Amino acid sequence: MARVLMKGNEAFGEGAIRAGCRYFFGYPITPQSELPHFLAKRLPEIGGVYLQAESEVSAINMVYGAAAAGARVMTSSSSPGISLMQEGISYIVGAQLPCVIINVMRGGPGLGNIAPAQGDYFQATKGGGHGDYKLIVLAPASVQEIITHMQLAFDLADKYRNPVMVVGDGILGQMMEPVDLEGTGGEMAEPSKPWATTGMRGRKERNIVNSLCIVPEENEKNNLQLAAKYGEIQRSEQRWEEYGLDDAEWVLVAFGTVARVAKGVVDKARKEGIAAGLIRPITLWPFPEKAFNKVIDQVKGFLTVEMSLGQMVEDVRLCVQGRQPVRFLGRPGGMVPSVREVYEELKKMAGVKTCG
Amino acid sequence: MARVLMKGNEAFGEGAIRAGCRYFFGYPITPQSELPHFLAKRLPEIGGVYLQAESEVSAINMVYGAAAAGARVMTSSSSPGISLMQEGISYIVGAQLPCVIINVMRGGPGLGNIAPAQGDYFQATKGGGHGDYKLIVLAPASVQEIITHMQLAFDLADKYRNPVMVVGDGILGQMMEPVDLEGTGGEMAEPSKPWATTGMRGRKERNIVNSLCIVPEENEKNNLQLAAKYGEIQRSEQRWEEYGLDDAEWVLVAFGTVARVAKGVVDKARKEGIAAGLIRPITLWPFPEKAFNKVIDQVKGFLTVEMSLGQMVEDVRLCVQGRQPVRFLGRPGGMVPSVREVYEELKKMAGVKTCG
Amino acid sequence: MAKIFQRPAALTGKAFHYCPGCTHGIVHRIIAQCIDELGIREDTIGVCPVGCSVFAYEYFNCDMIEAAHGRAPAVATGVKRVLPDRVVFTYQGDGDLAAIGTAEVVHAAARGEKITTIFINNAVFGMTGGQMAPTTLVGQKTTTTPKGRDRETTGSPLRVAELLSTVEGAVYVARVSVHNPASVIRAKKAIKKAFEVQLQGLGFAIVEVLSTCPTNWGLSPVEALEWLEKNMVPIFPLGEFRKPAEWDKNGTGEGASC
Amino acid sequence: MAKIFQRPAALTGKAFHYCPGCTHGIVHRIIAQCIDELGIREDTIGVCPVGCSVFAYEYFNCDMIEAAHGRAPAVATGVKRVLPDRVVFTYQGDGDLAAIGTAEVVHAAARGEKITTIFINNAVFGMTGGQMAPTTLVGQKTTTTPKGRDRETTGSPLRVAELLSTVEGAVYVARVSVHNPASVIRAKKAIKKAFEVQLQGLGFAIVEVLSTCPTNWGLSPVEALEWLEKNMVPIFPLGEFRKPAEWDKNGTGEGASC
Amino acid sequence: MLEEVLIAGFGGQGIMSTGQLLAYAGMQEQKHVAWIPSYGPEMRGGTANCGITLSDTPISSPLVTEPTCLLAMNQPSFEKYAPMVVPGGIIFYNSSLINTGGISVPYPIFAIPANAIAEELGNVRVACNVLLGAYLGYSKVIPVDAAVRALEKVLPPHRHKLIPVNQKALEKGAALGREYRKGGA
Amino acid sequence: MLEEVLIAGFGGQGIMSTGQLLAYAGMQEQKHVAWIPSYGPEMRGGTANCGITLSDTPISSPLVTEPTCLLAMNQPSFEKYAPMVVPGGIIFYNSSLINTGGISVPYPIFAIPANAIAEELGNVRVACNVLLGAYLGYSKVIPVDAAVRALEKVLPPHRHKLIPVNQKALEKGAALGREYRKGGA
Amino acid sequence: MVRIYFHEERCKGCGLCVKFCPKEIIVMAEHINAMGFHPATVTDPSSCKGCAVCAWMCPDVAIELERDEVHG
Amino acid sequence: MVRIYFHEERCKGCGLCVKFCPKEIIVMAEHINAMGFHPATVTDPSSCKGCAVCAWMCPDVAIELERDEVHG
Ligand SMILES: Cc1ncc(C[n+]2csc(CCOP(=O)(O)OP(=O)(O)O)c2C)c(N)n1
Ligand SMILES: Cc1ncc(C[n+]2csc(CCOP(=O)(O)OP(=O)(O)O)c2C)c(N)n1
Ligand code: SF4
Ligand code: SF4
Ligand code: SF4
Ligand code: SF4
Ligand code: SF4
Ligand code: SF4
Ligand SMILES: [Mg+2]
Ligand SMILES: [Mg+2]
Repeated sequence: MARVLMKGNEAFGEGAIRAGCRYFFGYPITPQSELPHFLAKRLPEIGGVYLQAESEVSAINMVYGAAAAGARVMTSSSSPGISLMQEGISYIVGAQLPCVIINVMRGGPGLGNIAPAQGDYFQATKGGGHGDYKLIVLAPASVQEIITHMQLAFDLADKYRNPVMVVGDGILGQMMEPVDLEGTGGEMAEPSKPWATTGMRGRKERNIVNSLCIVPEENEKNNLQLAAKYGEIQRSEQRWEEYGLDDAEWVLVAFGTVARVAKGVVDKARKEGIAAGLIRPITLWPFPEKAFNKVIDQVKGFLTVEMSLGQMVEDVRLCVQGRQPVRFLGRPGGMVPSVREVYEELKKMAGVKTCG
Repeated sequence: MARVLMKGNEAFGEGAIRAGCRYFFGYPITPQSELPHFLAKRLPEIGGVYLQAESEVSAINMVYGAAAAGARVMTSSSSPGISLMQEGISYIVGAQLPCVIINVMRGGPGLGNIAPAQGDYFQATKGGGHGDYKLIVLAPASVQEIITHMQLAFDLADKYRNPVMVVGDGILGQMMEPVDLEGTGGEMAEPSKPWATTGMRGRKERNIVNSLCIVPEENEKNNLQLAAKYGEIQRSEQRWEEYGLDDAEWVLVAFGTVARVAKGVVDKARKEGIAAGLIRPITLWPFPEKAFNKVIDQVKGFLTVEMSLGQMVEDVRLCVQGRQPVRFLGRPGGMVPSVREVYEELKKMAGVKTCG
Repeated sequence: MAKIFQRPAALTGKAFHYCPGCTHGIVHRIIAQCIDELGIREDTIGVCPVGCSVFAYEYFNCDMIEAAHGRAPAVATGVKRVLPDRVVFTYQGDGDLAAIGTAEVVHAAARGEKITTIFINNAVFGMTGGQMAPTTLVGQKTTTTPKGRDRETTGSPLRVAELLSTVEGAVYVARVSVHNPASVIRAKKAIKKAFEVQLQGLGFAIVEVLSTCPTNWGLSPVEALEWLEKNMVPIFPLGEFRKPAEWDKNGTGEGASC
Repeated sequence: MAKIFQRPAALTGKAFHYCPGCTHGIVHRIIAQCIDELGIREDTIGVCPVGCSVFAYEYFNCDMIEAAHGRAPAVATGVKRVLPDRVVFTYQGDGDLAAIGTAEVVHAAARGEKITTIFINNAVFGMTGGQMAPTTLVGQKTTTTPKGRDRETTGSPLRVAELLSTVEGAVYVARVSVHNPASVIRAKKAIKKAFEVQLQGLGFAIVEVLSTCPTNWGLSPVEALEWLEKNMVPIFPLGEFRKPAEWDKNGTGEGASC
Repeated sequence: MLEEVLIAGFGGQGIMSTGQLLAYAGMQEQKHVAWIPSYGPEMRGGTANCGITLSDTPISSPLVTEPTCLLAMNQPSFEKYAPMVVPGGIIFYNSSLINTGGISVPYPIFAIPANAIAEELGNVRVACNVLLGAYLGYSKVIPVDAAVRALEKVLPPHRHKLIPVNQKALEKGAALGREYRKGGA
Repeated sequence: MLEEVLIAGFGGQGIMSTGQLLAYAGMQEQKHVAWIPSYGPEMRGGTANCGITLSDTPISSPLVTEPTCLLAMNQPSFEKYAPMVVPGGIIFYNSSLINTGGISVPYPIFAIPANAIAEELGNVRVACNVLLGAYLGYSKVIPVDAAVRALEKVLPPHRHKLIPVNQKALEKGAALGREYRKGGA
Repeated sequence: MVRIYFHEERCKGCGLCVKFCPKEIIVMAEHINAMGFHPATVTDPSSCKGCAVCAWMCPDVAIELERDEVHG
Repeated sequence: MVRIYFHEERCKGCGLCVKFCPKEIIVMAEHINAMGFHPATVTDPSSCKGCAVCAWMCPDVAIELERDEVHG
């Protein structure tokens, strides 16, 4: 077992390379800079291309071009940069191109700061760009998981011809943890892409990559085709982790870094006699409603914890549909909820008196 | 009563001028072009400034500057252009500047088409940019209402120091209807803006317009201040129209152009003995949950109709919280639901057999 | 029977949707002629803009990509980096390239991206209804400069060929016109060179083509050509602004008069 | 007691956060000196970039606005159009102005926007950890060009002063340096002229300042000045590239040697 | 009363302004009115059409999806939209350019040589107003006079010299419409 | 076992790499480990600190909010972080630069003249490793040897010539740590 | 001998060919085509010298030209 | 007489003043300031000719100069 200590940001790069990605287009931004630094060094060594674009707007459109040409391609940024990519993302969805986009989220709104945050949940899951579309959104919670998620991200992107966003935060990006690289990489053969615009070279039909659809009836058809794809993804691709859920009465819901804090809370609560559990959404979209349906009758309530003013909690409410109480605890603007404060909130919810 | 026939797009401009707006920065895009054409002619005549930016990214940042300088200022675009503004919008929110943004929505995703659509509901109401923020979102449904909403938009923007988005669609923008301009304009005195960066000129303290807040604790404070403001807006500014709601058993929910179709459906249903009614959200954010709470026990179900794959319906579900069935009918990609098809869906929901 | 003039193979059979007399059509055709002559149709990937030529993918008989407004050079960069042995060109209007896409074209040039850009300067936003473009002439009336473009408040026309000539990676920069048969032939020569630059792997190549928009200029097609010659050519001088240094050595460039 | 040299009133008392020897500090001070000398502090509104100078609003003792990365010229435009009788300046780095903000500065110039731009070219993205900038020299090592910038794949340095000199609305364009006392004094003169252009309502004015980033260059502050002189000045020649035509007539420009 | 009128033809045939004329006149006559253009690609040329709703009660949907009247100015428009007209509806078509090919529809359909009449009047661009005149003469949904009075409002000042020829077009059309009315009555 | 170590000082004092050394050594010793830097403004310089968690069980939160050990390299860090150390925790501080001002805390706090020792060793940049050595010598959370062995992994190849001086720093520190241990025992 | 073909269905009647034909033998036809335009046509095909100027200027690629080859 | 003030708490020890002082009278002090830098200082204030070159080059505005005025 060869374990190495690796930064989360580097793991995004290492995982991408192991998943067969050879093209990166991006524009630097904190707190994900180690990722471009890593790829700027590594990609040329293995015959790939690292290209620094003049902006995020340009970067996402380079991704569009490379994806159209049939490549496994990715970009990476942090909140303000991802906002600038919204038009391009909508185009990539509209043209049904696969690619991977990483958002190492930071505190907002505006310039905000570079501290860890989850305030871009809505943007990622509901669609920050225009039109009806969805991204598949993955939320790893450890450096090891970043590696496996990158493979998953490229595979899902190719399978559904849809961009996949992988979200982290400053903590996940900057922290180092041991990772085991054995058995990662290259498992699924990259699918052939007969639709790619690679030059005809003997092909009979021209390939066209396009999201223009001037006739409403036809554009509606396109949209319904997207909707069918999204329905299929919702049925097949919900992913989540359960922690102490089997006999849980009080369920924490948290993703990414915060889910690690929540695990600490579950441990603490269990020690002190509260039957707590955790649902950690791994796919933020499709949101794992199956996990909620499973436990809805057994539990007494949900406590959603986020590094935001409350975004995922809406999806929790949409799953729960009033059948159980749903509470929210959030720290916006770059603050991280502590085990202690979440535990206090849980106790309140569970009706346990705080001593002292 | 001096009524004039006016295009919706021109009404956005006329209403803005009557509300005291003298600065427009924008980049042309269909189907809102008549608005810049109108203002390019009118604003210079009254000492205002129409400036065509080199892009939507630039336009929204010009708006940021003009708002910082204390002006009533607006921009306008359509879906792809609004996507490009997401970073800038997040900055304007972060710096707590007032301005008005118009989105005459078109079919997406990507380049899509220029037909009417409502697929940017999520982007407008949940925050397409990064970080935790909200826009006040108004949805007029007639040319006359556009005029009054423009006044309201500027007043709310100044009152809360937050951008207000006014959403329409290609139909509303392109259609002509009679409007009565009497009594519109200039009712609320423009508030003084002691925070504006106008040059010190004797002022003791420098003014600084900024969204950077590098210390997480302080950025959290800012975010909580925004949250408090948003809470206040949610309490005070919910607006909606009721149509046949008093004794309604089946409630349609629709905004903008679609709400007009829905009114036709209510009329038709009433004629045929179905007790239908309509909630037309006027503020998409804050979403008028008060309207739903009012009727929740009296009605048998809600039918949300949108020109999208289903976005506002999530807010309806969040209001209803499983207490009544919520159905959805949508036409994405630039198609407009017809009275007939909505009525058929309503009948199905109400359990009325379709004859023939 | 020998063909004197025939529809190039690099055009599909589809009829152009352009307004009568719009010179977009002429430029499409001469690009297609160049592709035919160079025998590169099956190696070529074109990138269309958003503008009146948004449907160009229906006309060029090769693989095509529709880019977002202004971003064709970035899209082309993505393609070319993945497929360095293919030929990639962009076709862009003056709204697309000289307004919203300014950064993209400047930096494709600065990187010396090995792509070919055909830039249609018709001094107006055609597609969206005749608004001012960065290339609109001072005094020219458009739907957003109803009294004519005013230098004091909106500046003066951006000269893209001159701008990009200061960028080292832009190894071929020319401005041509299509207002009469001789200028059309020169335009075709320049476009062919711009493809040859790419085939030789020398760097970024751009040809700015002065073009008409009879509809938004409010002129007949013939008047529009005359207006172009009389008003645009003096402001946008024609010529080759940059040629590859290599060509001066081995004489591939066929003289500066284009 | 006569002051020979004192802290300008247009600076607040706040200590700069810049790294030791970073010449951002010198440029801040000379801008403040110019503002003092022109007596415009209470009329001035400054716009900061995102870059190492993101906190400039804490240092300039006047109204200040923090813009999004690259958008300072657009923000300044918004301010100036609302307050045409105020003085508006932007302060921007080479990532901010020459990468992400390319379109904004080109078009502020093209419009002849009556603002003053101070452009800090330190050949690197300082704030984010030393990545390649569009102005990075060929061969220069950065965190994203670990083997040195490669002309073949990433092009060569963008020369902003030369680029903007082709734009009619950019009436004052100069490039200066701060690598020794004489150059600092010339830099200050140029900056003062760039403000005078605005005060005279002539158009857009920009001063590109070659500046050091000892931290990311991996050099001591003194070595950094030497590196600048030896490596940057030859690639980015100093001088006044454009001066207002009016000045040639009435002699306001104090000679071309800056 | 609820009239949904669809006017369709080539770009450049004056479709949009004829529609606006009808809407304006309707408004002057205290009707609720709405005018809405159709959507084509963003560029110029091609087909043009617009819908006008005239009603005694507030107008819910301004879209004309089930027209009660079609004014068809060219062949493709006729072919595309004639089948959409509701039972009980009516069609006026520009017989100078349209060949109905012996179409049989369950409602009145009237040939108006609009181009020919307009050319006679010396300005082919008023052809569409001939059709409008015919419709108003026939149906009396609003008086032809109202449309004539609205000309001043709808035409931009620099086109006011064209009021007389437009007025004549409306009136010539109306006369024909009245004829048909009588014939049909 | 759960150790949360906070290392804090000026940028340039080698804080980050000392932290990584500890994490790497912990990993080699089969501990669960996490290393995390603190956040400052995007620019260079200023303060630097990082947190290292070492545990026998999977680590939930990698954030070090309640440190069990503080290695303080300069005055401001000492003042800021000393009060955060949990009861039962421990502090080693760089007494070459820090004046504790007679602070009284309810847990062991040990002065290590780290700069002085490092300067003696001929390289002031290894001062932080002196502190780390002291901590390991004292606490035995992992063997000092493990840290020495990890040097090869953590230092980039072109710095491998500095392994000996770093090793000496760790060992000198460890010796002091063991002294304190004895003294305290 | 030169043969000139006007693809009438593609012609938009712009008149550019008319304007530049050195022999001045192109005119607009009386009838209109399916798009509603008067298409261009040649009055006297035998005067056509096959210079293709018309084809070079046609924005709609509506004109093609051939020449009879002399074999032997 | 020239008086030169070093605002020691602002000095980052960058050495630019040292490098450019024509009289070579500026050195870095032994002690460190609150920011951890060895601040610049003048060895022989009386040799200072008040040229202000040091102040012009100081990136941190840490140096100010005055001259005694001769009234009379
Ligand atoms: C992001 C975005 N902004 C604006 C538009 C609207 N738009 C479409 S084409 C165009 C300009 C077209 O002008 P030009 O590029 O000069 O091409 P032309 O039509 O003149 O050939 C604009 C502004 C858009 N589609 N997308
Ligand atoms: C939209 C966006 N993209 C990227 C960043 C990250 N970022 C901050 S500063 C900067 C570049 C700074 O370089 P430069 O402008 O040269 O200034 P310097 O630090 O060198 O003075 C970048 C890329 C950001 N804040 N926002
Ligand atoms: S609008 Fe202008 S550019 Fe567009 S097709 Fe018509 S003539 Fe050509
Ligand atoms: S990183 Fe470079 S540019 Fe930024 S403050 Fe430090 S030396 Fe100056
Ligand atoms: S080929 Fe020449 S001569 Fe013949 S019709 Fe064309 S332009 Fe006239
Ligand atoms: S140039 Fe072409 S389109 Fe124009 S009239 Fe002649 S044949 Fe017709
Ligand atoms: S003023 Fe001149 S002489 Fe005096 S210390 Fe400064 S540089 Fe040296
Ligand atoms: S130049 Fe200024 S900061 Fe640098 S050493 Fe001298 S006094 Fe200190
Ligand atoms: Mg154009
Ligand atoms: Mg820089």
